[in-house]
Amino acid sequence: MPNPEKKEKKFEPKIVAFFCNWCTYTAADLAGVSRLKYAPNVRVIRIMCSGRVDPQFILQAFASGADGVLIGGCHPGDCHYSEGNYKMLRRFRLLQRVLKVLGIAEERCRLEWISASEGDKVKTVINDMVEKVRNLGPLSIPAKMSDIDEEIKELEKEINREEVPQHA
Amino acid sequence: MRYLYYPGCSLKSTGKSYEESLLAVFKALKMDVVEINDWNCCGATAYMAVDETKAFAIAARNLALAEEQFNKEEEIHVIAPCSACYMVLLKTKMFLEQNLAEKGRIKNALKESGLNYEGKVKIRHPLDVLVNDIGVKEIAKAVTHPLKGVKVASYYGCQTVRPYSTFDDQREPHTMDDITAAIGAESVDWPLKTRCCGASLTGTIDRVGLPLSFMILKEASKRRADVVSTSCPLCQFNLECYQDNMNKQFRNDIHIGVVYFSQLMGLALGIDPKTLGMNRLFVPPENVYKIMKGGEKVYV
Amino acid sequence: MPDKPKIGFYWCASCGGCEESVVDLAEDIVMVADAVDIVFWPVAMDFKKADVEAMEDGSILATMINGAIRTSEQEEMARLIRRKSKIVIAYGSCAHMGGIPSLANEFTREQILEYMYQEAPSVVNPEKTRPMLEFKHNSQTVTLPEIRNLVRTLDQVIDVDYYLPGCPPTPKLLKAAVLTLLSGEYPPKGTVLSPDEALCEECPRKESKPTDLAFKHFYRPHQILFDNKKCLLAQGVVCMGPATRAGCEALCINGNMPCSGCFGPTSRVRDQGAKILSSICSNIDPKEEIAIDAVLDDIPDPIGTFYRYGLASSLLRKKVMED
Amino acid sequence: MSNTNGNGTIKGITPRIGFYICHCGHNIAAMVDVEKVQKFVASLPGVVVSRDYKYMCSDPGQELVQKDIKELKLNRIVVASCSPLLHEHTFRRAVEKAGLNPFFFHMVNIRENVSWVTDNREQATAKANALARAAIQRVFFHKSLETKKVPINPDVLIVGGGIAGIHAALTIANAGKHVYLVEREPTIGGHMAMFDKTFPTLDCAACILTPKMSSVKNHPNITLWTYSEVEKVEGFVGNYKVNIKRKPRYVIEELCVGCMDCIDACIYKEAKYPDEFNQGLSKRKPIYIPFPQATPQVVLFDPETCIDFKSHRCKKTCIEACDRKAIDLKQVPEYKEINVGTVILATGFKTYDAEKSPQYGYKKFPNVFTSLEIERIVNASGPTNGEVLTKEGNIPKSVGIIHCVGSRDEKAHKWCSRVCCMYSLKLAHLIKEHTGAEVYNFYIDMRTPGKGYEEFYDKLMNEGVHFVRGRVAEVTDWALIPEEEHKLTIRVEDTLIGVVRRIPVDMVVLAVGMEPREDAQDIRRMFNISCSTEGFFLERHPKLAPVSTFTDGIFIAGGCQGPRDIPDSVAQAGAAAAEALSLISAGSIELEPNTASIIESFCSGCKSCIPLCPYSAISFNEGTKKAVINEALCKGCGTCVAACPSGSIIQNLFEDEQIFSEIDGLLKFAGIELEEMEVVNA
Repeated sequence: MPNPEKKEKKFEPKIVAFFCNWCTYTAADLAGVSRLKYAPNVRVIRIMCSGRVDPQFILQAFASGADGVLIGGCHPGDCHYSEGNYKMLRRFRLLQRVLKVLGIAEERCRLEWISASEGDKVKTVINDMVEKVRNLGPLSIPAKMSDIDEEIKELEKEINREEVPQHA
Repeated sequence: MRYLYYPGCSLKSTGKSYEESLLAVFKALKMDVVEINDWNCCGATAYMAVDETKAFAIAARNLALAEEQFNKEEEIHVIAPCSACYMVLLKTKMFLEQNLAEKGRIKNALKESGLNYEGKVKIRHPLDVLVNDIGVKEIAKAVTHPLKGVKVASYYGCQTVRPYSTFDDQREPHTMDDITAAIGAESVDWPLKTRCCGASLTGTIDRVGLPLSFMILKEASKRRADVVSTSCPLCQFNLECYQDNMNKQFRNDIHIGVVYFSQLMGLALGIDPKTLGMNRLFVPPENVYKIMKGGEKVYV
Repeated sequence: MPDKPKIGFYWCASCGGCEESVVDLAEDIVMVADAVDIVFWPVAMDFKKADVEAMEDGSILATMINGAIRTSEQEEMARLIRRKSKIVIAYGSCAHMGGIPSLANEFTREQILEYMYQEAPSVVNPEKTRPMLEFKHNSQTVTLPEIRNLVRTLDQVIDVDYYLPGCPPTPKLLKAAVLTLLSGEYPPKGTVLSPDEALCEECPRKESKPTDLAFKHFYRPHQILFDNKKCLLAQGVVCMGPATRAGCEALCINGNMPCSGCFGPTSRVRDQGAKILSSICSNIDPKEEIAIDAVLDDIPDPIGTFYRYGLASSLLRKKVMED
Repeated sequence: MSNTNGNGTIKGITPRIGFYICHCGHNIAAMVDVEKVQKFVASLPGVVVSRDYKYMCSDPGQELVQKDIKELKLNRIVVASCSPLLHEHTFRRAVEKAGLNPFFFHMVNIRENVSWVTDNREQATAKANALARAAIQRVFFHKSLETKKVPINPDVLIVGGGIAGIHAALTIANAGKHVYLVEREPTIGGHMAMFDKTFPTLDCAACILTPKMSSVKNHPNITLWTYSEVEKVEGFVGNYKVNIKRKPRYVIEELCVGCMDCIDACIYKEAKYPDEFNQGLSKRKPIYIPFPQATPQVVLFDPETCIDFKSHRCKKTCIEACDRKAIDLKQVPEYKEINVGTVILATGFKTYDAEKSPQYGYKKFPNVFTSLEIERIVNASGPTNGEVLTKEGNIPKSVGIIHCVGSRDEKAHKWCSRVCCMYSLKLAHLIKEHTGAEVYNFYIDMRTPGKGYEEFYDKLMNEGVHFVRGRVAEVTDWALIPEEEHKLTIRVEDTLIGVVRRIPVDMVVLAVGMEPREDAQDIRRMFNISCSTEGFFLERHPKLAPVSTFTDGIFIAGGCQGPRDIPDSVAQAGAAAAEALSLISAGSIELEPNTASIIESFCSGCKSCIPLCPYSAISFNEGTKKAVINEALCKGCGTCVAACPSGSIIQNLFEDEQIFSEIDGLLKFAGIELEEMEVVNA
């Protein structure tokens, strides 16, 4: 259940990022080496290629409580594995349509091409996305689902209450 | 494309002929240009040094008004002919893009007066619009009285191309020269296109300001320019109105017409000099008239 | 015949097709009827809730429940059956994954009720009357079950031991399941009683599937005439076969229709729709966003296409309501 | 959350995890509360030991892990420190030495991804907690893996025949390995061949370069292909397949001896086309040889200017003149395919286009030259035979050299080109020597780090060369006083005396900086490497792997990696050659075992994965009717894994279960990490 006290706090979005090893992850390292400061809301998972991003990962992240998902790959034509990023782009285009029908705003799922030299872009993309997601507010699917699932817990509790004396 | 026109104070006063000629040229080129309703001071002058936020808010009001007036447009193009207005509005737009916190404050301030600013406005200098949107080819097509033989020294001054403007090269601008070529005149190649005219110093500390203006005019004369073409009301004023003072102070005999580029354009487009506000000039560009009329001088 | 194992069948939010599939056993039903004692089957025989309540806990060997859980009554019955049965089998796509009823999870309960009782073209209801959960009359109280906020799979409500997939499960799978139960050698809990590989494995058109699909268009079944020998994906028809568990022996394909995914994903997949989406999209031909979008426009209803039987069991389960 | 230390179980897996968090001196500890993270992780299921240490990558840090593995019987290790791109290998090796399979190790990046990019300690600590938690959850699913070794083809491809490429080629060839040296221009030699003298020793560039050039030509282990370009690269470390296009010279290279009779015989009696080698300051004929010491000594045709190519109506006097019958006007491009194990890119640089800084008047005023033009002009074999003259033909009385043209300039390039100060000094010396003119150097800072460099600067000051400290504002023909008439006036703020000066000169030299070649991006794509922000090729590590790239087996040397002078280029070329030789001499390389494999019993043979593989590693087995991955060809991108509709492909190190648990771990306590930590610390 949402804790009323917590609502007072400034909402800090939780964003899961999938960065490809060769471009975006390296760019994030460059951002670090360059000491660029950016919003701490994005947590990066390193994968070898954006082509490895299974749409299930994105859905799982949302289902587990992410407010946004960011995928970073090499620019078109730059993929270390030649075309993995195009595969991701195609999935992303359709996944966005699925997410839209299922009520997840476009800004919550973002695909960005960031090359190894674009440390600065890591910063701007992350800051921009965090700001946009912050404006959208929390997605909090786990909390919402557990709120909805309260309706089936009541019956369960009721049955258990009935049963206790029987077993006693 | 539709354009909004932001005159600013000068174009309604000392630079009246800039407005007159520019609007006449726009009309001749069949451009759809409307003045912004209820515009206010751009915030040049001392505002910026006193309170930046308020100054930007004042300037931003004009941008918000533009968005209100052209609310259906995806991108709103505002023409600001005065270099100072152009520079300040451009600076305001950039400031709001880069400082999100200040943008919030200023948006709130605008909200108080029922306005909103989204950021859809593009600030355009008339040189930019004429060369990049209309195109020199279209301008050349519309020319009825080519200024053949007229040598023009294009003088851009500082704020038209610096520091925020990107439509032209900051050190070697060429858009005014492009227009000069399009109307059949000849550009003088000279290195003082963006040199300081003295700006407000000419009016306040003239021993600093006057020599600056004088050097510009002297070099233009030396390179045999018939006329100096400008794109800024203050430059035009400094270069034209103080010629007597300069001649007295530097014991010289400078006498050269200083006009707005739009006035030269207007002449080439066959517009009557009076419509172009040329009757307001202190130093009429006699050489231009002479060459145009094959030696006969026009009285205005 | 007290020695015969007791079996039950129950239905929740379902169309009745699953019940039909039991009858589809044909002469084998005699074998089943001989081998077991059917103690509860409301569709076929007259049982009351009280009859079940009267049974001893765990006295039924196995109950097969079909249909999704949409109402409080279905939930209550499921819980009751759970208590009375040693083994609960989610029977058919709806119990297994939510089935077609769970496409309702694209909407809120309120949207559905509003449409059903007010806006549907066949409804005349100017007073906006809605069914009441409780109605008191002459000191009598009549109640109606409550429609829940969400369509759920059976295992989202009670503990489920096995799953018999399909819309409906085939008689062959049902027979095999019954034989397994009778054998006493139970598979690990949670097993889906169908082969754990994709349908292509048993598809008669497998040979005709080319290596490089490079989709430029997609067609819906009514838009083209199918070649009845060639892989449907090769003809640009979205066939869920590659992402759907085998076991049906490609019934739909044999009927010249694409697989729509009723057997659900393999055990290694968490979200069937996401997987087929990933697979199909990866094989789209264009590289430019605009061109990709143009190809995707051929799939106007991605949820209905990829999640036809499993929205309730998908990772997101329902449409998210933003605050 | 359970506090079952050492007894955590997920899906039946009960690992014994060791967690180590690195302070990295202050690099991490200043922004992340490492002790808090350490305590937080200690409370997580499965974690047997959790420690923090000053420098995990140091020997004592590694020994700490090794000791724990042995004594506490750890079977999973998580280290939270810097980027895995930096030290993953170090820790894997340490883990392996302690007897544990190295792939039970996982690294958490809390420096580049956390401490260096966050400015709030509380938030940084919370982020580090989340990342650590994700890693702990991930390692539950780690598996023992074997690395695969691939053999290294001993042949080496070197792209670019400037001084770097030449030096690398000779080093490798002298070590007994075969080198293919591919150069785009008709001759090797690069920029260095254009220089007159080299700083600070004033050695004649040709004298030290040409012997090396002819060694390349004559070396039995070097195949030299000039006027050739790499068209396509396939494969991976140890086994690259490279396609090379040899552009037609219209002269058979093997037959031509460079006698130049054909050039004399050309129907154009006068040379009339700009000579590229001399920066267009002199003319050449349509048939030409770039410069006297060109290697190979073979003439070539320029089809753009040769009459016969344009009209087919030439008398072809050149063909008659060649008694060796070396001219073949029907020559077509030749395509070569070679197999090499390693590649050295030495594709060089380009000088800044001075026209992009219009305030200096290049191309506007005839007496403004670039430094490269002056190199040719002062050269005895250059367009003026070494005479320094203005365009009007006069010996200049005063010359201004403007430093940092295109360098250290926000409007051009921000970087310092490193060589311009020194070559400007050299040119100042040479111009003064040739003309006796007053020479002015306009500099921002004099940068003369190098052996004998500062001494050279000192010498120049004693020679009476003028130095004005300040960035030149403009070069103008605007004369204010009679002395400035018909001269170029350099306007500059002399920052040492605080005055704006106007210095009239006869000739201006622009010390143009170094920038990446226009097609650097195409080349890096072809070789699958990255570029830095500036556009130069990106090294694997700026300090520790300066000639390696992120692609194994591809090395870089010389100006393509960044501005540098000849000694540095040569040193780098030697380093790149040594790196290549060390791979060759090892004979094989271990590959990251992140390959994908198909579980045959699960595969339905739907073929969805087959077209997705860029390396054609997936094929369809007609016998079993299932897809199979050839592990030797798989490069581990994971695209097929993500796309397998029945989840039947797994990628080592990036298994679905591993990534799902990482996602879960990142979010599990999301939003409430802080409270939890407080509980832990209470």
